[in-house]
Amino acid sequence: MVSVVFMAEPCAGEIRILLFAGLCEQAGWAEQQWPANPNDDARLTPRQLWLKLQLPGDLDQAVRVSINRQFADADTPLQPGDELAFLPPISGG
Amino acid sequence: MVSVVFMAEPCAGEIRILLFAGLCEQAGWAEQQWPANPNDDARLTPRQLWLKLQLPGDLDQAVRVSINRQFADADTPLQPGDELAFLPPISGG
Amino acid sequence: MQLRIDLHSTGFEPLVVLTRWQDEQQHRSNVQSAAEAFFIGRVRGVAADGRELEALELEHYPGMTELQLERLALDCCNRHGVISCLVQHRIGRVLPGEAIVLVAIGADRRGPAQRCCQELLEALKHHAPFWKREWRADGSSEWLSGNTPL
Amino acid sequence: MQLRIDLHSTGFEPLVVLTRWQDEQQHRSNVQSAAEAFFIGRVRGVAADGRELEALELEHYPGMTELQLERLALDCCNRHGVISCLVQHRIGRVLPGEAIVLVAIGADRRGPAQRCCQELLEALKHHAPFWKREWRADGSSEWLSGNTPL
Repeated sequence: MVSVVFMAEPCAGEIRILLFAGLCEQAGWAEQQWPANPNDDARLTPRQLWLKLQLPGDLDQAVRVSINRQFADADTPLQPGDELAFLPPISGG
Repeated sequence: MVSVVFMAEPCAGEIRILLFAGLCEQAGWAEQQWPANPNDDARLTPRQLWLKLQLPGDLDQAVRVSINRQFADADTPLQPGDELAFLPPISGG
Repeated sequence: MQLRIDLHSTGFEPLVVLTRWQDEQQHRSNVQSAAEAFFIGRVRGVAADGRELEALELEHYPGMTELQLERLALDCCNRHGVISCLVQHRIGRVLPGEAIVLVAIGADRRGPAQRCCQELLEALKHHAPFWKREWRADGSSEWLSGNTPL
Repeated sequence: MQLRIDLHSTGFEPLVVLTRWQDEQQHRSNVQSAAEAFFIGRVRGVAADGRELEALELEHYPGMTELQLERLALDCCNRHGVISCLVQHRIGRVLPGEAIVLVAIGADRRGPAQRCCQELLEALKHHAPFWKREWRADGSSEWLSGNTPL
């Protein structure tokens, strides 16, 4: 099942970062790859990446974090291959 | 507008009494006319008619009264030409 | 406010009636409500005592039932400030699976639409003169003395 | 429990989808739910600031939105013990009057059907990754930062 593993981790050493809607527009980009060292003892968190990427506004104010398509805490340590997304306020239905 | 008055009071000197569903079945009749004297000082109430007609069970327990197709109190004095109904518990929808 | 109430002595298809109603609404006002809440109630195949149900008989009080449905609907719709209200109710002999009641509310917001639909359904279950009699497979029957639990 | 969730990138007719869904349900189980509660939400012709609305753009998070809708629906349906659940949601550019969302719940009782329909709608309005952008007649646009009031 090598193909399945490959599908789930398209960029084994990287973290994929996604922005949506107003946040994407403000930041000026929708997607980035961030290099992640699997042997790194101090793993990056979404909060640290938010600051490193100089994303606009206050993360705690209105933005929600998802890791691998599940809502997650902004202080969860990220793994290489993770898909991280910053989600501005939802307005569905 | 004589025709309208006539339609609304088909039996000017009488009170029309209707029973429904289980109550009709228990009493053995669905409709009766009760003579009402328009000059009678002490007018009949639904409660008095319930007793005079020997209707089954306790009026206050579960039966609702309507006069001229509006829910009404069992002690409301009746007028000649009124349509009185005793309604067993409703189970619509 | 658009209000329509019908009693059906034979089967009706809720979604067919609803489609026609929505088309009429759109034709009349050229705008469809932003929020619509519906409820359809159907006859269960099982009687209150757990036995198989052959049919449900729905008796009403001709004249009063129509008036009372209209009073209940107007009161509920005015209270919630909704745009449209459709009530369809069966009378007579209704078979398992057949629709007994349809309530459809159109409003500008989901809150009023949903609350009005829910409250009007409760109102007509408790205050509209309808009486249900269960007919069982063995030919026996019984008048129900209350509503199905909420 | 029968669950079906679809995202539509072009217009859908709620009552047509609903009719097909009910036919499938009846075909599968030969029994229709005794209680069905529905909600349809449509695009208003007016933007949040009162100006005329040209269109609403609905962005989603492909992959997560579907998963999240399924999680929310399963959680809500299990909590209320309902029989069937249909969720249809638009994505992309939606015009005034067009349907954005349809939620249809089938249950054995009216209480669970109505409560589940209501709660699932709130859940997906607040916890499913959809973002609305209003396009106005003058070509300007704005991302909405919240839901329409209840």
